[in-house]
Amino acid sequence: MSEYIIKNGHVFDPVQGIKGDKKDIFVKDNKIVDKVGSGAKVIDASGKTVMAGALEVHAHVAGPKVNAGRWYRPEDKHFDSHKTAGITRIEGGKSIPTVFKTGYEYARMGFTFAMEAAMPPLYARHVHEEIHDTPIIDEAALPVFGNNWFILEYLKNQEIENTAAYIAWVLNQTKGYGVKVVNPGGTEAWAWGLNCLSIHDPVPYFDITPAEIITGLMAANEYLGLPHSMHLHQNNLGNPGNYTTTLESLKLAEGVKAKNNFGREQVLHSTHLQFHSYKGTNWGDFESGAKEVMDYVNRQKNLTIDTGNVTLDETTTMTADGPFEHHLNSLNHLKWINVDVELETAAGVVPFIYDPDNAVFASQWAVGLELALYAKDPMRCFITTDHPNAGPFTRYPRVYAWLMSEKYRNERLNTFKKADKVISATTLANIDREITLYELAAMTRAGPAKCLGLSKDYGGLKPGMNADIAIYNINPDKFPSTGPEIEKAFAQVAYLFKDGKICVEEGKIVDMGKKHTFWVDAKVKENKQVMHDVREKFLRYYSVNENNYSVPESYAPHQHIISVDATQA
Amino acid sequence: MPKEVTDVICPFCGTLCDDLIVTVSDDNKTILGVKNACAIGAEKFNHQRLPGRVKRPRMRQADGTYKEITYDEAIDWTANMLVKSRKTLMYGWASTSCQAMSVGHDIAEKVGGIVDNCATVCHGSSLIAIEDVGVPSCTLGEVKNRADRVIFWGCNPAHAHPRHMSRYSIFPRGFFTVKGHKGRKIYTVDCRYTDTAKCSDEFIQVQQGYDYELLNAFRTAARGEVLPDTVGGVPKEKIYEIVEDLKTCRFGIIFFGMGLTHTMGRNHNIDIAINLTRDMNDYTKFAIMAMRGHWNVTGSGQVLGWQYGFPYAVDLSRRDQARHQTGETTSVDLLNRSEVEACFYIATDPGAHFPIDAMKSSAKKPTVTVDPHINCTTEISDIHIPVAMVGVEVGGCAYRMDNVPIETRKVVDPPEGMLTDEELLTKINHRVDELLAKGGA
Amino acid sequence: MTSKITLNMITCRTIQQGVGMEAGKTSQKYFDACTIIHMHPEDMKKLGIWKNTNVRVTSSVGSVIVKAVETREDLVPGLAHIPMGPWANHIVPAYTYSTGEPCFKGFPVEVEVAMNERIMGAVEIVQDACGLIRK
Amino acid sequence: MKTVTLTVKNVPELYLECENVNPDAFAGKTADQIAKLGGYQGKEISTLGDYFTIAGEAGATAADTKIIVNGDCTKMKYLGAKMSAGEMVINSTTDMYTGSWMTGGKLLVKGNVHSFCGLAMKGGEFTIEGDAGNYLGAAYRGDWRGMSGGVLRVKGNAGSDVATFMTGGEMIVEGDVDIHIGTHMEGGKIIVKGNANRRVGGQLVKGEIYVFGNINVMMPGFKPTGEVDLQVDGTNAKFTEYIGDLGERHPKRKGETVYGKLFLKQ
Repeated sequence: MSEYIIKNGHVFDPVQGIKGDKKDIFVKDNKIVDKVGSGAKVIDASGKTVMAGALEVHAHVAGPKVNAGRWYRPEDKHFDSHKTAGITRIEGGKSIPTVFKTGYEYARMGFTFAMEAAMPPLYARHVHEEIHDTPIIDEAALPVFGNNWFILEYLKNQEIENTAAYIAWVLNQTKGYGVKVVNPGGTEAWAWGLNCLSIHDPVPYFDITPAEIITGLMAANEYLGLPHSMHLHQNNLGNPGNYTTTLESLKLAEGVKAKNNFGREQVLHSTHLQFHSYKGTNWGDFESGAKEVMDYVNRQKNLTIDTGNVTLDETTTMTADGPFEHHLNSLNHLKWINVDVELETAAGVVPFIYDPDNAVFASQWAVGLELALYAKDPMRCFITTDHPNAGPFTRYPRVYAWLMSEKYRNERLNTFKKADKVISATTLANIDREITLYELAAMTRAGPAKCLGLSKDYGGLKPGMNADIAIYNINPDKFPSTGPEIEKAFAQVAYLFKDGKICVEEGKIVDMGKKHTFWVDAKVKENKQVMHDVREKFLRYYSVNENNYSVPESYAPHQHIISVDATQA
Repeated sequence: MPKEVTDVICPFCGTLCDDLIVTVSDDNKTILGVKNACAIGAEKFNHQRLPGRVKRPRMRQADGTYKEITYDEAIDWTANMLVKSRKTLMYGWASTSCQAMSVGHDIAEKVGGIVDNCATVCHGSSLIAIEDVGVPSCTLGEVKNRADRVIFWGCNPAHAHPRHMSRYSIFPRGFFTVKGHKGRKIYTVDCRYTDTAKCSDEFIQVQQGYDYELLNAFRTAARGEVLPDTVGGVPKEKIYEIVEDLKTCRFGIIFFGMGLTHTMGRNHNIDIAINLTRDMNDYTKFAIMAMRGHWNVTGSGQVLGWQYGFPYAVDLSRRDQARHQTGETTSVDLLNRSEVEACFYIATDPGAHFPIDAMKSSAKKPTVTVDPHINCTTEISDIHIPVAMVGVEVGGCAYRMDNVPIETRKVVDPPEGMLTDEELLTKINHRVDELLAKGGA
Repeated sequence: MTSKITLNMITCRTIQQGVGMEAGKTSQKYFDACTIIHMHPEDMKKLGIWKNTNVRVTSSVGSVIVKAVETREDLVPGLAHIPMGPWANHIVPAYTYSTGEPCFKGFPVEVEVAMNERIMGAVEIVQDACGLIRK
Repeated sequence: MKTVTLTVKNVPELYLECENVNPDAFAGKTADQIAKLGGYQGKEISTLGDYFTIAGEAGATAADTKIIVNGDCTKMKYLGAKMSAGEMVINSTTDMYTGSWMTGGKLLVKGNVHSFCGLAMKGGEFTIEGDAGNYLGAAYRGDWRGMSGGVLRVKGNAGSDVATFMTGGEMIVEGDVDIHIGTHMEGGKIIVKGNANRRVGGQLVKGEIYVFGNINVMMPGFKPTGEVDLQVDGTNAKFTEYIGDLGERHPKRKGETVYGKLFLKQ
């Protein structure tokens, strides 16, 4: 039994509405409690900021394409492989860190949970092997469904119940967490070298449109009452003028009601919105569409988004949006990996350099910041870099600093080589909002936890919640006056409690904690049709046998199973 | 009553067939029969029950004979060797499970090992090429369901991956390929008229060592440029004809093998083939795949990838960083240059598969070999530690040639008291910890 | 007819070699599968041998005795093949062009008749080269 | 400029990693301080003093420092790697990575060098009086940025894969080169005064390759476009000009496709 008192810290907790008041937090074992015994260890947090552990809502940190990115980019870690003294292993990689570095770096920044954003079901075991080896942080993974043959066939006939039963089966087989959709229909079209750029482009052979896939999967997700909503990477990513596609897709959620027991209110999470908020007709007359998109999102309460902030680094893009990576490769001519996964999905990987001297990349940087700054409800807008697509997650402290300091981001904006062009193509220069620590806590803790259906135990500091706590060397009364100081404070926590154990102290890893793998076990009525279809597809079209498909529970360390009962639905 | 174990995974080649049926004796000790496997896979299972299998570690004596020792003695000797050596080659890993590899890497990080796998003499060239130019690829099921053009370039699945053609590439009927072989056009490019070529619709005989030039000619032809009359012995008319055929297919795939990775130019033969594939994607859908040999050599690359960021030849000798440079940290080069002080071989047989000059260098160093059976390497090692056969006597994760992970199955018990790779490595790891705590390094 | 011919050597896998390998490195199957050199009939004629004659194959790094055979997988004249294994690797140059990959395919060898010479066993040939056999 | 002289007193059994032997690491240090810099053999961490006798002292900056290395350096890696200024003279044959990632200064090796020397060189002058190994001035594995600046001169022969992914600078090989020269090259200039083996300029995108001797087999992707009189590295001669690699993607400038060029002396 271990007990702690975190004394005199400035607490920021949107769950309880605490906005920086000095308050003691009590920890007993792995929980936050009302009080502890007199023998409790005291952690002096005076002059420091106390928040819940942060939750990453969307990052590519484990699995086949991440690893392909790792090992086809030796140059990404040739000068960047090192070991710090102590209990840690060798860490390496800038844009695609190794699993060890991934766990340590998230923990050093105060994160206790990360969602792997795209798991091809056929490769689920690989995702879990990496999650298994990633230290400290809790993780979960979202299987991709938007181009799955079962889904396309069921939804063509609007069979929501079958769709739901199949989703439940896949979640169980893959130890998955929810419903991820990447370029619905477009990735299946890519198997023939084609794409679906609008939500009304028909998918070759399957005779269905992206709009129908999105609508159907949203319905199936709510039919099951999963903790997380459908998680959508929209069609037409990264192209000028795509904000109309974005708005059209978001409108599909109008009138859809969230139905679940987890306190989740959204029915659609739209991810890395930065890549989907462009106006103009080409890269010459490219303009930001962030205002238009966020005006809509702000009005629609059943939507959540994450930003996908460009960090202006050399990075490695990777997505299940196969046709997009092909397109990107034809633009930058750097090395290209593509993997089409039978019956399910595809993925591409291309290194990318967001050169700040280029007006387009600098504008993308501005669009990402605009999205967060236009967000009226920080509980529905989360900060991501779509790691590693728009930049590595290790750049979060810098993104926070840009958002929290108008001066810092204007310094960056005004020193771009093509500053004039960026300023005229975006509206960032006119925004004076600075994100507060309280808002940041909503955007990185309480918000993501609620969006993922984890708000009962995570994302806040209320007694009874899990003791995942980050303490930063930031005194809100004397908030750091320069960007680099803010960055430094967020890069290295003073303390990180994970499940009530101190895992990081002044940026140094002191304990590997006990990492958990979260997955959702959804129970549905027995569905003979779906089980017959599964058997049939494995017999005829898959290259593995049905009995060798599932990921056994032994792959999920300290599994945290969230049960959902949809048998009455 | 004998019983049948179904959906068994074949631990021989990178095809990783997962539909074997193995009949096992009532006491779980003996394999009585294997169904669905190719000749090689069947032999692997049959080999399990051969009499005379070594069941305990053996140490070479001064007179050249081997004497049985206990596991504890072998573990202690190995740990001491690892701790003492300033730089150790830890080679193999292709025929063991990912779980065992993970333990091995932990040891390597502590003792300063260089972890290299069988890719180093196999598809290492392909991995270099992928590092240089990427790889547009797909899973094998995509080939089965969609491919209407299949090219085997410098590979001979009829011999090396016997069930590949029937499961994935030539004969199967898939979703969009209901006609099976009839709906596909198969090309084989090789310097010999192989058995694979005999199954193909067209055989292109390239002069040995001229693959790079021929691939360059394909790319040049695809751009409509002029070619010399023949390239690598192939007339230009043929080249133009094939390129046109490939451009107009629906889904094409190139499978390539040692014919490209072992010949002059090595990695460049692959990177130009990959670039041809990339070019073809401007016209249609095209993919390329390495015909990986050992059943889990891909897995070793994956585990090294997520732990250190490199697919093979990972140099942890400094213990505070991971480095990778093929030509420097690759096994054959390390041995050629005598750049290591000890050798630890696991789940492989470099004695049979490395050039003899490399093995002469190896034989001069303290050597431990971990392998279920006697082979050419165990007989030049100081210690041979037998272990259970992974994929037969113990399960564990493996990766197919298209990187799809499949859990291998245990079908029979290992001989009494025999350790698995993972158990053995865990014990060595503990012993290394003890020695290091005592200031052994 | 000459006493020696120069051929371009490749070493590859064969299914018999694969089966032999799994049967055991000390097995007869392995020995039979790997101690052969596939030659084109024309080259055999040039050398003046019938099939199934032992020959000595010498490269820049060493020489090995194997049995010359014809193959169903046709070669062009001038090209020869020994299945991968310790015998083939006795003559494979270890030079890697800094890629890690030795010269397994495409190196020149001289082939001469060695009718009465013995072919060594798998373990024996490696131990012998490594100086581990006491004579 | 001040001079430090290193004389090898112990030849390392394994290979010694001399990443600290360059003007940048020595700058501002006395002989004693230099002797304390690290040297690595596998996991064994020792000091330069264990392997060299060190005389003289370094200048205040790298630019003010000259290093002379005497004795047997055949088992020393990374000599002069990452140097940015100053001078180094090595009176021996060296091992891998000599002068790699060099950005400035002058480096002279009087013997041969092994593979991966001058890797991704950015600037400065690097001269090798003997032969060079493979991957001279090439990119590190996976990188598309090889040698990008400076002048690299080899008076002897060079191995295979010379100048892979070269993007700038100038490389002169006075002897012969082995296979695969200028593969994936995207800029810069390579001059080979001797013969080139096969596969010259495979997948060449941009840049120029001059060959004075013979090319064993010409790549099919190269097309002759005429004859030119040129002065190359001090020699006037008539060359046949080729463009290529026609199989590769080439950038366009003002609507015109830019090709790589190969000049073969007649």
